[in-house]
Amino acid sequence: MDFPYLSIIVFLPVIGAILIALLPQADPRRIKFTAAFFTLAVFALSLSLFFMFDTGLEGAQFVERASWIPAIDAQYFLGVDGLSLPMLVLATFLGFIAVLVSWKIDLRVREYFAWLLVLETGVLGVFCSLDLLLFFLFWEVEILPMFLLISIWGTGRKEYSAMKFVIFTLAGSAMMLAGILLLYFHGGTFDMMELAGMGLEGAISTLLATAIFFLLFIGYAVKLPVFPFHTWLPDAHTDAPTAVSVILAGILLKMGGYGMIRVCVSIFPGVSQDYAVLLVALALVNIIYGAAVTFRQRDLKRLIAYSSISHMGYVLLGIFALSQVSMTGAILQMFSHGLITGLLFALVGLVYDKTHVRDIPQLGGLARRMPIIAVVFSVAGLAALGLPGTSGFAAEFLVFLGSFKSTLVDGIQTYTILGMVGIVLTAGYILWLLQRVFYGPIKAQYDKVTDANRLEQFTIISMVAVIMLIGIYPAVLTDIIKVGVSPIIASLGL
Amino acid sequence: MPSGVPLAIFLLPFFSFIVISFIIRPFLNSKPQLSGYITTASIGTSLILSLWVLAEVSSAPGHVLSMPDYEWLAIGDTVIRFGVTVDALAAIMLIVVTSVSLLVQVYSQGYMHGDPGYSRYFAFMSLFTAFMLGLVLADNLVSLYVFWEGVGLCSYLLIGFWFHRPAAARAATKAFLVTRIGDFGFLAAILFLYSKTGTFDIGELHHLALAGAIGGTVLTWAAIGIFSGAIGKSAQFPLHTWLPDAMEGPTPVSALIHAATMVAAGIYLVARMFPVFASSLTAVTTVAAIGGFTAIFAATMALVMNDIKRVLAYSTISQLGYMMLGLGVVGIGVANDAIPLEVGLGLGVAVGIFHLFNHAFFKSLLFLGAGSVNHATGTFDIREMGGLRKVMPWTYITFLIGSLSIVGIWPLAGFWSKEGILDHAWDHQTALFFLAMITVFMTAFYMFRVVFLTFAGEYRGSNAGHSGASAHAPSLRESPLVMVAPMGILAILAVISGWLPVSSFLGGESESFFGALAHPIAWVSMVLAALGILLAYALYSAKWLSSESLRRRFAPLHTLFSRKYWIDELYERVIVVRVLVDGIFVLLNWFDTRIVDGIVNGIAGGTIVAGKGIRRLQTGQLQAYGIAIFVGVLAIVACFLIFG
Amino acid sequence: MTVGLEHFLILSAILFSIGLYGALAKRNAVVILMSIEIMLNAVNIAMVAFSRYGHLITGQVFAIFIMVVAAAEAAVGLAIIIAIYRSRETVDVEKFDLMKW
Amino acid sequence: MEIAFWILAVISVASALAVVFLRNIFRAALFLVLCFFTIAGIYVVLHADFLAAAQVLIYVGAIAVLIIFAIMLTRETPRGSPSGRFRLIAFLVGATFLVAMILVVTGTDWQVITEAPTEPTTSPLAQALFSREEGFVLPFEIAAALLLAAVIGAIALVREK
Repeated sequence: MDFPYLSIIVFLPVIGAILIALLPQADPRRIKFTAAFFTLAVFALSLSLFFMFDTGLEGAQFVERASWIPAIDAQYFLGVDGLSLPMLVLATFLGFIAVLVSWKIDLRVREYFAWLLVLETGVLGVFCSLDLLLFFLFWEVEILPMFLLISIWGTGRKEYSAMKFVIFTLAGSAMMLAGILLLYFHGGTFDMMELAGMGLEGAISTLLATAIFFLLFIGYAVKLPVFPFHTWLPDAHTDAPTAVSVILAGILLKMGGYGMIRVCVSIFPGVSQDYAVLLVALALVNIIYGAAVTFRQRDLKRLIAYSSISHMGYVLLGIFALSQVSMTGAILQMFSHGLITGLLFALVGLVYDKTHVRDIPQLGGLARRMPIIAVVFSVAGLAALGLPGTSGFAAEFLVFLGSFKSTLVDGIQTYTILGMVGIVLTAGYILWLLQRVFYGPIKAQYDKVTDANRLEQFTIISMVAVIMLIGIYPAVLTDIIKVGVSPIIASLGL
Repeated sequence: MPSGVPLAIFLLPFFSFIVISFIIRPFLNSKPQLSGYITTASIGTSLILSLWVLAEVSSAPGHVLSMPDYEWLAIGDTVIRFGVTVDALAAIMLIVVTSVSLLVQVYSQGYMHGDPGYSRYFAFMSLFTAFMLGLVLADNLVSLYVFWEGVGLCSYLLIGFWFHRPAAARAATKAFLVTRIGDFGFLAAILFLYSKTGTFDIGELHHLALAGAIGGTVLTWAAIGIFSGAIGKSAQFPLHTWLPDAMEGPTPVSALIHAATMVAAGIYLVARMFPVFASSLTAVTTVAAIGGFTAIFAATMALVMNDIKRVLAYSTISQLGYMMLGLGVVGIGVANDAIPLEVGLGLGVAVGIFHLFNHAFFKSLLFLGAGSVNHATGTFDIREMGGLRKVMPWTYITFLIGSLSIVGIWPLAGFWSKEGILDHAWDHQTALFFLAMITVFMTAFYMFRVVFLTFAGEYRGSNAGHSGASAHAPSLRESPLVMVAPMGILAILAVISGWLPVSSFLGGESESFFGALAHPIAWVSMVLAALGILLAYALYSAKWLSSESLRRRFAPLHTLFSRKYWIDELYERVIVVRVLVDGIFVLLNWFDTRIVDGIVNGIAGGTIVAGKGIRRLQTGQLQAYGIAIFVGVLAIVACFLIFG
Repeated sequence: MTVGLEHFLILSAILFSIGLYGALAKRNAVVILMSIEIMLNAVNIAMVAFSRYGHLITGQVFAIFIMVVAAAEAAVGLAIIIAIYRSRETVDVEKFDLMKW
Repeated sequence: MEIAFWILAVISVASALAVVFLRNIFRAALFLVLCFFTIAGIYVVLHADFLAAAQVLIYVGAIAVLIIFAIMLTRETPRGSPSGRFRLIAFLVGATFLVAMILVVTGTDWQVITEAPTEPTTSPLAQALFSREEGFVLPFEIAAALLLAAVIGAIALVREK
């Protein structure tokens, strides 16, 4: 590909950030419009890639390759395949949504939007990099903006939460870096595609392969997050500003799942297979334990954060069930969860914005005063509990279907059925939430609250539209995802 | 017939939903009556098309029309195709759904008149009808599951239609959750079957099941999983608790969704998958046992309820139990080889669905009657009614017809299908036959208890200002024509639907009009029914016996029934609240915050404490540092001397 | 026994150790500085001795540089001591804890 | 020559000990001067004539004077030169260090050239410092800069504010 689409997509936000930094602080409107313009442009570009993507070809497309650090053979190597393209589109879409969601920010507007755009670059870079070192670099780039965004524009114990996020992520990154270096020393390259294709497992001892696998896995597990590395998530979500919660739930978590597939499973298919039972069991813990803990949350944001943990369990299950359908489902689940939970956080932000309350027992009957928010919240909630016609169902169904049929993991059928208990639990807390917050008689103190304004309506309804689109015709995405998944499945020796 | 016709049947109500929610609600909210018209028109058209389909199917060989299908999803060798199935079963169900739905929509235009959520109501109703039709037409388990959940969603939305009432909101949540527990099994069964056979297509599954290509254990488990979905949807024991609470929704909703169609989807599902069930004796025995038990179990609770809709709700559960029993006992016959396979498959479906068909008419009639009564009195409590025969003659007559029909009096509709079920129960499962017979007596008693308390005697309602579900101030007069007319039509159907050759069309046997009277079972059941009616008359109309003293004599039993065997308490208070939410979940939450996060914070705290301790080494005394440096140097030198 | 390299080196070591003890044990900053000068001289002896017995002039060059550094150190060190003395009225190192935390 | 070495060695060690152990700080400074002198003698024994001269000039002439000035300026003489609380540890460290060094020195097989090098050393030294190829011109210049910086720094530090 001659035209450097990916470089432009990745670096356009950062250019926007620089531009915003140069704008006068006194003109927040211009800053917001600049941010919106840049994120929209990036989204449009990624969408055009989505349509130009050739679903007949396996392997990376729109590749850009240049030598970066010749001494260690590190390259500036960008490309997207069926795994990363959906994530890229999701990230650019949510990036745009995040700017819209932040329209009411009035504290240090310039810095806020600049950091938001830098964050977007970091995330996009992760999904586009095919060089491990570059991947790691982008992975780290995202941490600083997150820290600042949470600790400056957050609420509650924001410094604690921001610090917790950073320390958790860095601890994971340290493991991952060790893994990446070991890969480099034993594989001789940072090129992910080459590493995946060289059959590294056979060349090194099982113990070493296992060690590298788990070093990398823990790095991603912190991000996903996998029990017991999940406790940063509720805190970070609860205290982050709305847009950051949207990005955090919508994209950052997906980096973990993406990394697991792209690095762990691709490079170590054998180890993945050996430890699949363990990891699937961990996925079940995530699903059921996450859902169980969700029931006890009183804070709206915290509740949704815990539900994310539960939903990410499906991703883990889908990945380590190691079948094409389940892995496709896992990626679809990441996409779908990004939209659904992003939307839920945006809605919680709206509710909080209007009522200044996030404590569920204090809310009630809001549907009367904010019908649109209530309707969209219900749709998002129903999507989260996997109602057919929404992306949540398509994704969870594929995960379960693929897992059930998987032949590589012992006892996977029992595990899958246990995992399906999660859909009942999810229905429980989601409906309970809707009932407590929106239904019933309206409380007197909320008589004056207003519904979403035009911009907010546009934001949330556009997300609903995508959720429904994927739910009704998931082949839009699965046709692309399966192209990315099939080489990995092939390497599993099926 | 163009292949688009079945699709159009489904899509018309769906477009009605789209139009109402995206055009009328946002832009034409001042003219909500448009919503009612559009819904009625689209469903009316669907009914006409359904009749066309019925005509086509009846003339097609084997009563099956083949239809094209479309690929929905393909990943590797997993391909999911969506298509429609048009056979006798689907055609009958289409008629049931569209006709009852049409009548209910007409009725609703009167009942819901002036409600602020008028358009929303019709949007949901259209959506429900669309999903229900989709469910009926589905040709594979995935799309069936999709619509299955879709109707559940609409049920949730419509039960919670008056969401500002806490009871309605709670009932909606409960309905969704309880059915979802059943759906869990259903979904598991779908996946299980797929993993064993590699297909979702219902027709192929039938072939494989009948050809013995699926192992016996697999079939049993799959059938039980599917049945658990049916248990949830059709409110069979032990997942029956949601249906009585679902009466919090508007009454026409109860008539359509919670009497005629959606709750019958469970029966439809079992009928649709009948070859799978009939291949496993365990599965069909389970179906029959659950059905038979639920029939009598729900009837006992219906005996003592004072809310007219709740009586009808328990009656619905009981009748659904009958249908399950019918399917189950024929299935037992097939599985025991007492009935030849080729006969049995059609027969089972016919026995179950024929009752479903009749029940749809007379039960929705009864519900509409209850709604009409409520429209006038503003209450559902039969203790506050009475004497309405005089003010609401049409309601009275239609309600009476419905009651006689459900009780199973010759030659009304209920008689024909109930006789079929009882006959086969007698043939294949005698124990369940006796349960069913007792249920006949109970049914007669509780239905006529309602009839006498509501329509006979004197009006007992005291407060005319009691605000009810209807937006109108209650005033004792007959309901408007728009409500009475659908009831009239349904009353006619409740008489004649049993005479239609539905059973033989589905592959079952049919009886001649008078030939049925030759069966002793028919006479026994009618005598039992008459005794039930007589007892109700004696207690509530003629007052020969005091219902009060009867209740006192059977006080423990009465309490047991009226408290619904404490099953709600068991589920909600004990299992959900005590054991889960306030039990295990608290424990896990504690574990999460104290142990998991505690370890994290403990490590952080430990680092801080260690830092504070180690900080003391930094005395700021130069010489101490100097000593440390040289001790280090010495250590290095020592290392060299020893190892180097 | 003829005097050889070892003798000079041991002398150097003895002087160095004495200086070390002084630098670590004394409380008067000026005395510490004096001890450090002793240590530097001890090192110089070793340097020159190596130069003598290795016939390498570089040792002496190093010694010169050490002297330069010693001179600079003495100048700055004493200046610091005087500056501290001005502000704190003492040159007792045990009372200096500016480097604490 | 050997006699000279022994005498000088004994005196230098003794005077160094005096520097460290005398309580009178002024006397200690004077013993330091003596120590510097004897070390200059050691240099002579080692055939390093230029360094011997430089030692006398720099240490005895400059540094010793600086130190005495510092003693007078700080007016700490009455309190003497007490030992600190680390003296025991310092003694142990010093002694161990000495033992270690002696072990190293005696344990090493030194490749020595016994015959005396040529004197005077001034010219070879100058060549080593300034020769074009292997000289120390740059370090020399840096040393000059260092001295300048030290002087300026010292002035800046002690200047009355």
